[in-house]
Amino acid sequence: MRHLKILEYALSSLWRRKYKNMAIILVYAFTIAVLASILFLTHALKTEASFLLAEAPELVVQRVSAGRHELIPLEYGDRIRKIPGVAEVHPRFWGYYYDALVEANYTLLEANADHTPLEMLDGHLPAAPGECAIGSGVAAVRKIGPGDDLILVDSTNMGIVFEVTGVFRSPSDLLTNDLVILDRADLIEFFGTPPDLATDISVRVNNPKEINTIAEKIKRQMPDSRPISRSEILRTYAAVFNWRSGMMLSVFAAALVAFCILAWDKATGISAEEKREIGILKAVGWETSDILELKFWEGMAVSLTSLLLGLLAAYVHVFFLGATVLTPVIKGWSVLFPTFRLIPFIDPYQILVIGFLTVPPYVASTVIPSWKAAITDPETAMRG
Amino acid sequence: MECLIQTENVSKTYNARRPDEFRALEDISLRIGQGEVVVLKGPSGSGKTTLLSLIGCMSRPTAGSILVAGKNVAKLPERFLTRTRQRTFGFIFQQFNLLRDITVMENVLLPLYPRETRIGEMQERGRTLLVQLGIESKQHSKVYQLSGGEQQRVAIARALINDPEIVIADEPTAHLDSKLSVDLLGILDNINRMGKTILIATHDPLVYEHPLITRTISMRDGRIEGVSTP
Amino acid sequence: MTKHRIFIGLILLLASALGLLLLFGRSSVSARTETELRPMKTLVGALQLTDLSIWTEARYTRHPSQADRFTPFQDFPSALEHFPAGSIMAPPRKDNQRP
Amino acid sequence: MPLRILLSAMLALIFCATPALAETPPGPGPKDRCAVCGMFVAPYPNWVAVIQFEDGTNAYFDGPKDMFIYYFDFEKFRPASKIADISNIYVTEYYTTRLMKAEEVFFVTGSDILGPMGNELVPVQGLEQAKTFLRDHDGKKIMQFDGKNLTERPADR
Amino acid sequence: MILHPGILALTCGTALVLLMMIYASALAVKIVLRWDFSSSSEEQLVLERKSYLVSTIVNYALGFEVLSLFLFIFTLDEIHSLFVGAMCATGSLNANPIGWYALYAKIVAFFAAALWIALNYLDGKAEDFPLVKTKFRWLLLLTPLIGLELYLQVAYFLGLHPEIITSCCGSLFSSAGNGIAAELAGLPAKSMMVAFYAAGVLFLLGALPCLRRPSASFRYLFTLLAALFFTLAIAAIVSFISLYIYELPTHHCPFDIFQKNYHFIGYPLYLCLFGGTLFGLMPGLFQGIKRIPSLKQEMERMEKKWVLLAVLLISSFILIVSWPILFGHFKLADYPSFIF
Repeated sequence: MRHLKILEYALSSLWRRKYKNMAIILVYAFTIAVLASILFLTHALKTEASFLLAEAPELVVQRVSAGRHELIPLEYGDRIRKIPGVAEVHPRFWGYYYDALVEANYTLLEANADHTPLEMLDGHLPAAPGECAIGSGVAAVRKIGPGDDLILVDSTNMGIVFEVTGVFRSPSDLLTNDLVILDRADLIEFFGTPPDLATDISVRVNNPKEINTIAEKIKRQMPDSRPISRSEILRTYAAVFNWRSGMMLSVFAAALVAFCILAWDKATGISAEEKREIGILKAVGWETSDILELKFWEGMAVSLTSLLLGLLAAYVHVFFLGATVLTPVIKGWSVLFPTFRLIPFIDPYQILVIGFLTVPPYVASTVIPSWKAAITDPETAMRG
Repeated sequence: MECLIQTENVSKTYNARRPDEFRALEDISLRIGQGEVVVLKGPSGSGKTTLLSLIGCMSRPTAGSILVAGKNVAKLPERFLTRTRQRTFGFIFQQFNLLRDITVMENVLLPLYPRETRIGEMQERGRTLLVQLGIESKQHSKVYQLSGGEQQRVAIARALINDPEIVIADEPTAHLDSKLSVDLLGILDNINRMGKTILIATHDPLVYEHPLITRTISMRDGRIEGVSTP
Repeated sequence: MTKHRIFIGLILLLASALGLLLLFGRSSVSARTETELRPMKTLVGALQLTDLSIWTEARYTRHPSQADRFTPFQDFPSALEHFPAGSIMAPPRKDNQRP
Repeated sequence: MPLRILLSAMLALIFCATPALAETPPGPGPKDRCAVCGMFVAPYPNWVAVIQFEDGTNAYFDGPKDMFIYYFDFEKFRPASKIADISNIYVTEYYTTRLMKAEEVFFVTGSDILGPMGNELVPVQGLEQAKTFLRDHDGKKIMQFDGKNLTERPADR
Repeated sequence: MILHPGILALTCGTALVLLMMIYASALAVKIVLRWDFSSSSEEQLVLERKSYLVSTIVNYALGFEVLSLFLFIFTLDEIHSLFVGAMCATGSLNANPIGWYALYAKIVAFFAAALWIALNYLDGKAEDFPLVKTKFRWLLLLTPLIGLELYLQVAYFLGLHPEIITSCCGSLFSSAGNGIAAELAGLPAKSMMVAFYAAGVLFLLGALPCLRRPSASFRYLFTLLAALFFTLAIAAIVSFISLYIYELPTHHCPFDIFQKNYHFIGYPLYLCLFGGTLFGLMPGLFQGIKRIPSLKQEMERMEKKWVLLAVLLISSFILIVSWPILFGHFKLADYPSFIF
């Protein structure tokens, strides 16, 4: 009962200075929205990555020569196939292509022979030499669609014409935006890859418990190889996105600090009017702890409202507006940058973290000022 | 007559042991019985307000003891001082000390916020008081919309809301013209009839010459100069 | 005497708006897992993809999980940090390096 | 020697291929619990063991270990049936993660590969692979099930 | 070092709390040195007012401690995927054993802050500030504890390297492992069960004389039993209770029970255990306060409440815990020797 009434008074006292308090709530909510957007964005990307890449090959075996990724002999694949527990071994062919015309980088990839029709592809994967399937980003910068020609310059500086037989649908941009899928023979010829060499080798393993043992055996048998397991891929992405959000949070924490200084300033710069008010309250029978509770409720009201508003704004910004404000920051120099159609993976943990990042600084910066206000001498009311 | 307030050699020194040391009260001993209407009179700076705030449990004396309803409050921690003040005293301040931006009703109910009274009961009590004081129609107005006399009545209602035994009024007529002052004295008379003890600090002759007063204490420079009973 | 009710109402309103958004999010997660993620997952399986196509400017940003430890250095011969993305993206982690 | 290994491997291949196609019992449903310890079986598909009865019912286990506990203490767990009512016993082979008949695999004990119930008898098909597994995973013994008893192959230490 | 938002939040939050606590301790030192209740000087008044600030800060710190305990565990759960072989929060802790100490420090800090607030509450009940010096001296111990917590936490997170191969709970909590956690897990379930229930019954029985008789020794005994029960209960959670909740004979993780899969049973479970232990500790620890005349009556009244609350919370804990053991599908079997 008592607490409710003090809350009531706190609200009425906030309302009396509504413009000032609304300004504070707005700034606070904005700061929270920025931090929450970063967290939501990276967490959604991280979760999506971990979900998608769960289908990645259990092991990718590269050859490393002089510290650099080199082409791997196909014969390695045969040796890997003999290790118990290995289900399938596929050499992979892929590489990068710089398109001077639009100054973008593409990733060129071979089409594996056996596959069912893909839902995410309009048209079909290249089935014959001279065909290609492209990501929607490539289609957009080159302004081409199914049936058009894609001309790329090969390793002998010859322009090669590929007919576009498929374009990936844009929901799959996160994976396919910069892809150009070619027939294997085309790709080998295009890059001039020597025979019996592949870019790397993917290995399928039946029992996940055995992956590390197989990786160790590969490393032992072929010391210049570098097996990358799926869990390592997943961990890389988890680490990348944690790093990214941590980094951006640290940068934007400056905004939070600025806000806390504002809050501190507002709370310490207690006006004569407020001082008189608290003096009256104490004179008519409010205890110091009641005033402290009053200040606690004021802080709660401000921070709770701002937190919720900030979270709502961040949610709308990230998941309905595609994080438009943040994308320029994370885009970097990429010419082909997917528009985010993020899937709202959020759990209470994210909200807890945002609360933890934003509320304690505010509370800490107002506790001493509100105590200062609370110890106002009741006698001041007598003296005027 | 039962003794309600008893002070024994009370002194109050501000800024002790500093160059700006100031002795506001020295060696005050007095007794006030239940149902009395006592006036403290004296020029400004004579220590009236300080004595009122000591008796009203707003601050602690530097020396001496103060018994309020048999309890020594001179050495109580602030928390218990406040509790005693909450239950025993109602204050009418010189400048009314109302909060300008909230309604009359909210102002009247201020002392009850930190107590365990239900909201309905609070409002009931507030309304009764406002009816008694004849400003019921203004209960939803903001304080700054009221005249001086109405503000004074709001302040009185606030002082009475916790049903105190003792009402303390500091220069209650300072901002009122003589007609309103007479009205106020009428109200105080009513309060006294309800059995409440009243303690008034004033230098307004209209007040200390009123028949209501049972005792007048004159003060000067922090000491009691004389006591007179009409 | 109703401000606390309004406030509690407002907070509940905001919280339930957020809750609804989260619920909506959860349902759209399950819907889009079926309509988008599942086909994308088959895509990953069919094309044996290992990385997301977000930053295409350099090898180590396009294929963070496949890049060797020297790629970042290779990709910026003179500048310490060549690509803006590099400032928010750590070079390939050591856990990608099997000893 | 290599010929014999090849032969046995081929033999094992044939053995595993035919029943796998013909009569492999259905995998455990989400509600199936281990008949010995009571935990759900479906979350651990790589360890499932099944005892198939003549009347078409199946008993599921979360690992070969629990399956053997059940089998060797059959009367306690299923007093209504007799050992003879069992038509087939399947375990999930380690390297292929497919169900195979318990008589056709070797069981390696004491390895560092832990099942949901901790230390397990890991079913591995083919003696050569079983020895590889023993070496790779610090196993202690290779055992064999002949339809009645679980015995150690002493020569393989 | 992993730059993870949760880690950032934990570190910054704890650092903030530590800063506030250091400020509070500075005030506390001043109060302890200058306190003179008989004086009517203004300095004494200022000190009294400062004690409000100190208790406000500790109140906030306790709130933070409670929430950060959860955040810590959730964060561990979040980052476990970064470590090879880690399957749950326990795996993250094992990635750098300092983490266990950080967790212990957090639990101790929680109890210490809660006890301090109880002390402060009692002090506020008397008109003569009988406990001021005591409570502010204890505060000086609370601050280093929070400092230690921050240090351990930072050391833990700094020492986390994603490539560390940790053992998952399966192998670490298996009887073959070493370390305290493994020893707990390796305790034979049957005898552990007996010990746990025996301690529970003893504790509940210990409450009876406390309610009837005023003797201090019963209260000391009660507190001792509470402490004993708490340690046994934690050991029991790791050793067998978790097994029944997960229905998995190898999963000894004490943190996964917070998850949705297990109907969030961990929240009421730990709430009852921690709350019950706290109230169980108080009668004995605060026994000395009864010697203060102005608090004697209040203490006797409060004490009954504490004992009752402790009994209530601990018995609900035992109920929650016994439910899956008595009515679950899961059976802990003894394994015949032929397998190993």
